[in-house]
Amino acid sequence: MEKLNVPEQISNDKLKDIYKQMWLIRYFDEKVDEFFAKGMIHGTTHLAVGQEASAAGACAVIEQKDKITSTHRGHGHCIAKGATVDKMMAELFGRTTGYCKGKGGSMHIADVEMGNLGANGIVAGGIPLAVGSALTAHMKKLDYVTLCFFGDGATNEGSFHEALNLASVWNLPVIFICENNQYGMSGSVKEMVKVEDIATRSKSYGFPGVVVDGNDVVEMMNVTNEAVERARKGEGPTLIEAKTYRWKGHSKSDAKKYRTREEEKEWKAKDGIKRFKEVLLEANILTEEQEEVLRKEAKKEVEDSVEFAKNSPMPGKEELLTDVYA
Amino acid sequence: MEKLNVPEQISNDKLKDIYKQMWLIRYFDEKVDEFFAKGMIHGTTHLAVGQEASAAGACAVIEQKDKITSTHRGHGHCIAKGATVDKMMAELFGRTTGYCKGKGGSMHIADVEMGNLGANGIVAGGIPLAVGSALTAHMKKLDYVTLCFFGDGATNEGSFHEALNLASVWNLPVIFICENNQYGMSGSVKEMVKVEDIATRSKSYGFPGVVVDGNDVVEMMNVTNEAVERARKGEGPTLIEAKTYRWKGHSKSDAKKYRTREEEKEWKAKDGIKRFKEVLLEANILTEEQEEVLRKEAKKEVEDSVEFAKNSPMPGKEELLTDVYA
Amino acid sequence: MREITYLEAVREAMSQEMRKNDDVFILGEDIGVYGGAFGVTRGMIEEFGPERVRNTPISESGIAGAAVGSALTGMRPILELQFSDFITIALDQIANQAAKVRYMYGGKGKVPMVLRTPSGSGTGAAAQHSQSLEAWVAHVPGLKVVQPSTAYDVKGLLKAAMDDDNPVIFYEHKLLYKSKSDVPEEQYSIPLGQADVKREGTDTTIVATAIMVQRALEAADELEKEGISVEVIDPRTLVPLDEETIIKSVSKTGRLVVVHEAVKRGGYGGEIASMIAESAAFDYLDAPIKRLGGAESPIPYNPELEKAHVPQVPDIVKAVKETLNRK
Amino acid sequence: MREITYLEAVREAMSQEMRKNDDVFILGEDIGVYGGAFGVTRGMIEEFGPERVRNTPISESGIAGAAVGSALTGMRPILELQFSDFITIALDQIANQAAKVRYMYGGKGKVPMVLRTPSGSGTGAAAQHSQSLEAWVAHVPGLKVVQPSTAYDVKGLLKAAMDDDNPVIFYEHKLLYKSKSDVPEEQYSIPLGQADVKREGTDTTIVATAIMVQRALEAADELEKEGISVEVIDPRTLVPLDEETIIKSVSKTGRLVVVHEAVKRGGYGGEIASMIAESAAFDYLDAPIKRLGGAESPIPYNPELEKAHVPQVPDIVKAVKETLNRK
Ligand SMILES: Cc1ncc(C[n+]2csc(CCOP(=O)(O)OP(=O)(O)O)c2C)c(N)n1
Ligand SMILES: Cc1ncc(C[n+]2csc(CCOP(=O)(O)OP(=O)(O)O)c2C)c(N)n1
Ligand SMILES: [Mg+2]
Ligand SMILES: [Mg+2]
Repeated sequence: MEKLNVPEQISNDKLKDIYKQMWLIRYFDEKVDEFFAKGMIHGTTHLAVGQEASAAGACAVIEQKDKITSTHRGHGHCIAKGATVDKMMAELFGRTTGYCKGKGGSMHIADVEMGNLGANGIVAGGIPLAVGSALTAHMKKLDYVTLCFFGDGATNEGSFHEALNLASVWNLPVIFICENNQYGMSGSVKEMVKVEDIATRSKSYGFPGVVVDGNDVVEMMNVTNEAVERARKGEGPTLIEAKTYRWKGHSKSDAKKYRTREEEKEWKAKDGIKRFKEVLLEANILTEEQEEVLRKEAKKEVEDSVEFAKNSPMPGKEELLTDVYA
Repeated sequence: MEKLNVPEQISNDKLKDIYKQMWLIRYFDEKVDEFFAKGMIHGTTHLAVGQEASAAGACAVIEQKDKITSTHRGHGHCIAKGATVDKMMAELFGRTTGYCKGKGGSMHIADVEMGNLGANGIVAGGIPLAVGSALTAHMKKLDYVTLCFFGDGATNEGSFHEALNLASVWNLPVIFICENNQYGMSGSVKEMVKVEDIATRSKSYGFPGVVVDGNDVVEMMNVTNEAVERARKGEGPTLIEAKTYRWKGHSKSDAKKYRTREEEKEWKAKDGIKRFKEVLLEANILTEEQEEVLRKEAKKEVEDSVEFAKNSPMPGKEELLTDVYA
Repeated sequence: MREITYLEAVREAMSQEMRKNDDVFILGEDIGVYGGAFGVTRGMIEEFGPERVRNTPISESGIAGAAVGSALTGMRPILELQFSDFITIALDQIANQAAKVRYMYGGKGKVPMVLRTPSGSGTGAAAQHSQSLEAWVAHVPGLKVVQPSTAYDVKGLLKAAMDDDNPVIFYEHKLLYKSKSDVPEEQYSIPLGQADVKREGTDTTIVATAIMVQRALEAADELEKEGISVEVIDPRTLVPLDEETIIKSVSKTGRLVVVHEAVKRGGYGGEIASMIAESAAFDYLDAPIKRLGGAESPIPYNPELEKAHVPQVPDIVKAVKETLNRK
Repeated sequence: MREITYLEAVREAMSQEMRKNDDVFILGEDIGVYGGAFGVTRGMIEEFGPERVRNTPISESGIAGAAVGSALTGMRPILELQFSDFITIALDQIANQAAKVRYMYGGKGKVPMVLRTPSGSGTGAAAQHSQSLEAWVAHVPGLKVVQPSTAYDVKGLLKAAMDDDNPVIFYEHKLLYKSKSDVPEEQYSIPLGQADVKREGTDTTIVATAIMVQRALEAADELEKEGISVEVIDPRTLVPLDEETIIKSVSKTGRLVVVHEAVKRGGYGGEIASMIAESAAFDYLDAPIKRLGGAESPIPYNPELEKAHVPQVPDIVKAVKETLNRK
């Protein structure tokens, strides 16, 4: 067994957990995809299939006390921050056992106590929230960092700009992670942003911007870890741009006319899970048999979550008017 | 008589006009200051005393067909774009002969027909409007450019970011002119922006950013002219940062606790009018006598504008409900 | 006459106008090959090209401002705001710029633009994608506000909105996109400020907007079976509001139920109800006015709760009966 | 008892709380040595330092979001929004995040924050700096909305707002900043949702908010000379609204005039008037309800026009007389 070039706190066991987690994310979102297609879940959904590495890699290097803010495409971040798929699936099924008692749905899964400050239906809406969370850490002298996830499209929102400037001006412990999956809903990043790398945008605020292969979970860990260390040392924010790709359509129904099937194929070849598996096998951290076990465990967790969700109760009508005010 | 190093379309006569215009701006705003202090004008006001060079220099190189958008600190831009001080003063006095019939006041002076798309009470509010104006030029293939003025503080608004990105993505003929007078209302640019030059922010959008001495009207002309030429050639936007200083307080009552009297003195020594006068005298474009004549003419125009305003009628009550809809 | 959907009517109204008038163009997020989040602009970029069907970055404030600025300088933009909830981001440009520019400039300058946006719940999109916020813009002088309820109305009202020289906020209801009605092929205009009596009746007046018009009509059908005759009025435009038609109806029936999907508290139903309480119709009122609207909570995800948030046919039936003191 | 100004009362309420509770801090534009656009925070940065009196860049959306995020993670921020008109920029964070987070998360998480902001016209600051937009936020479930009219009320209501675990939008009226009343030195709390009968009377009820409370009281004085007895109710909080007190009063007087500075159309007066038209008080109404509000235009700069935009004492006097069928 070799030691990979990963942050030192990441043990080989942890690497296996991460590997399994990536499958958990994939299986979860594939299952969700299936249910939406069948009309078994209502509303809308945004799947992170193909983007597992950035969520898993980034969250691998933070601790429970640390916080994240997420997006409409948030199931992966959620799982990576330690959510149980049971409560997630139950939420999608609109059940009382869901993370939000069935009131939030896919775009609003949160677990404030566990440091997941929530997905967000508003593109870029979570970025200022992350700054607020980091401000709390700063003011209360709490030693936590906040990872703030958002997409390439979100970086064209004014909130992105204002929030990054605030974080810079106040030198806050927040790490901005742009998952550049090449598209907004349909708008290609090449058309919507006229600079090669979104990471460049950190230059407007005087803090570092780093580009990373978002499908390389090991690189994700290293780059995020460095940013987290900077933040913990009081050296302020970092903008990380993780280049990746979403395999599925933007949401439920998407003919994907805005991109080619060839492009999709090229990116699928860069599958972060497959690559991580090869790395782990190569380094003798994982055997083929163990790999299969992990994958099956992940699959089973998702299957179980469906049972859990289906067997959970629907909220009663009285729930309509509760939880509005504290 | 020498030819100064200015854009070729700028004749020596034009230089004299510009010089006089700078005095017109200064005298106008000093007069306004006096009236506000005396309570003769109501509302609020923001004076550009000390910042004459950036408005006069930038507008010197554009034509009547070209457009500008301005800010709460907009009297200078207005005059530079060819407004008559009569109608401006009348507006401040709330008279029907004012640019807005007395309905807009200091923060909303506009002359759409003459290409002044208006001051704006919302910080950064005019920036997206300028992009819209440039979009019209682009779509209708009209050969005009739009100069968009705003302050250093405005560059921390989301609208700034969104608008600059749009202009870049659509490659529009718009020139963004940030008059960095070192402060928002009280927030020092050093505290509110953690980069040396605001011009750097153009890098987020992939178009040029240029720093210029905003108290040097000749440099202002040259830099703006270059940007205008680029825009006319279809080469897209430029961000110009004009470093300058406002001599007066932010608005009516301002103890200026956020800055030192020494700093003020240093900046006053860089007075753009005085420097331009020296350049013109040195180059024999102007004699001391001519200089005095121009200055007196400017002063008289302002005095006359007061008479004009005072002798103009107040709007009748019926005006309350007109001009709401077209 | 030919039947088409509400969605097709929106698209047709825009396309016909764009064929005639080069100044009209659309801008918005994903309106190009994607065809917009709800498919309204599908096929339009193929006909009109990317200059006139202008796909934008995700920058609601920027694109709203670009629309205002282009309108002020001679274009006639149609801004598609992907969900009406996002007006929260564009609102400065709409309420502080578009609505006020003309007045602030003393009548010089105008802003002929249409902001089209889908609103309403019922799709399971939860709290940030399901609101009905028309009361906000109806409170802002300088804006006009339209809320069509049928395919026929949507085409004629959109034509009028595009012809108008003022900023018009044009609400499309997501659940109505697939609804059909007879729609003339040629262009026609329904004046802004003209309510439509969707059903005549004598016992109680219902003023309903957007999808509530359909529910009110269903309720009226049910009530008819019990011998209750309901008049259903669709204001179609909130600003200007056709007060006369509503006053006339209430003066006749002596009873009023106002129903909208927006949250009841602070909703535009309050405006309509008070307008009546202040008007000559007051003297004809035989029962307290009833307002129905969305519940006092954000819109929940769970489908049953989501339905419970918003007035449904039985709620309307019940309210009408209450005005008649019947159970 | 000691008299202080409304402005001083705001400052004192914040300072006293900040001395006790380290989680409370203020953020906003120019609230540091400048003391805020209206001088409310003057002297506070000297006492509490720049960490807790946190001067921000001009980024309304960002600072609103930072407030929400810090509230969600354990702080109790007070956000000073320099003019209430700028809520147009911060509104997504307020209406789509702060108001909804708790509900969307199924009751897990809370957002204890106060957004303080000056509103109203009368200072000549024109269309973009003079609005009264409280109806917008009052329409959003999850927010509470406060509009104090006296120095005494402002101190007690701000204490309650700071103690509340929910986002509270707290409107201060610019023209009231200098108004004085007796204010206890110690902290006290006025519960949100409790109207105050500012004057008792028997002939007509006036419900007035913010500066209109003063005008209503002046109108009542005048009317008294003519033998007309007016009851003046100040709801103090729009959300929650103390319906009971208003219903009781109208049931007694049989007449209602609602007056606010916000534009009449779509204003919160519609909510109050319709609440009465729907309530048990309807049966006691002897005259149509009257609403007074701002005119149907942006707010003009010219001082005379600016005054004409907003209800003045004579308008209130006239409206009361009309409810009594007197001239
Ligand atoms: C303010 C806002 N504008 C638009 C939308 C609609 N929308 C949802 S996701 C999305 C694309 C976001 O792109 P990106 O930030 O790159 O994230 P991705 O979906 O690629 O993960 C859009 C336009 C929204 N939810 N919020
Ligand atoms: C959106 C918005 N926020 C705040 C204000 C209040 N305000 C008016 S001017 C100003 C300072 C603007 O600074 P800057 O952009 O540098 O322009 P300057 O006044 O220095 O010319 C502020 C905060 C406003 N008018 N609009
Ligand atoms: Mg993306
Ligand atoms: Mg400045």
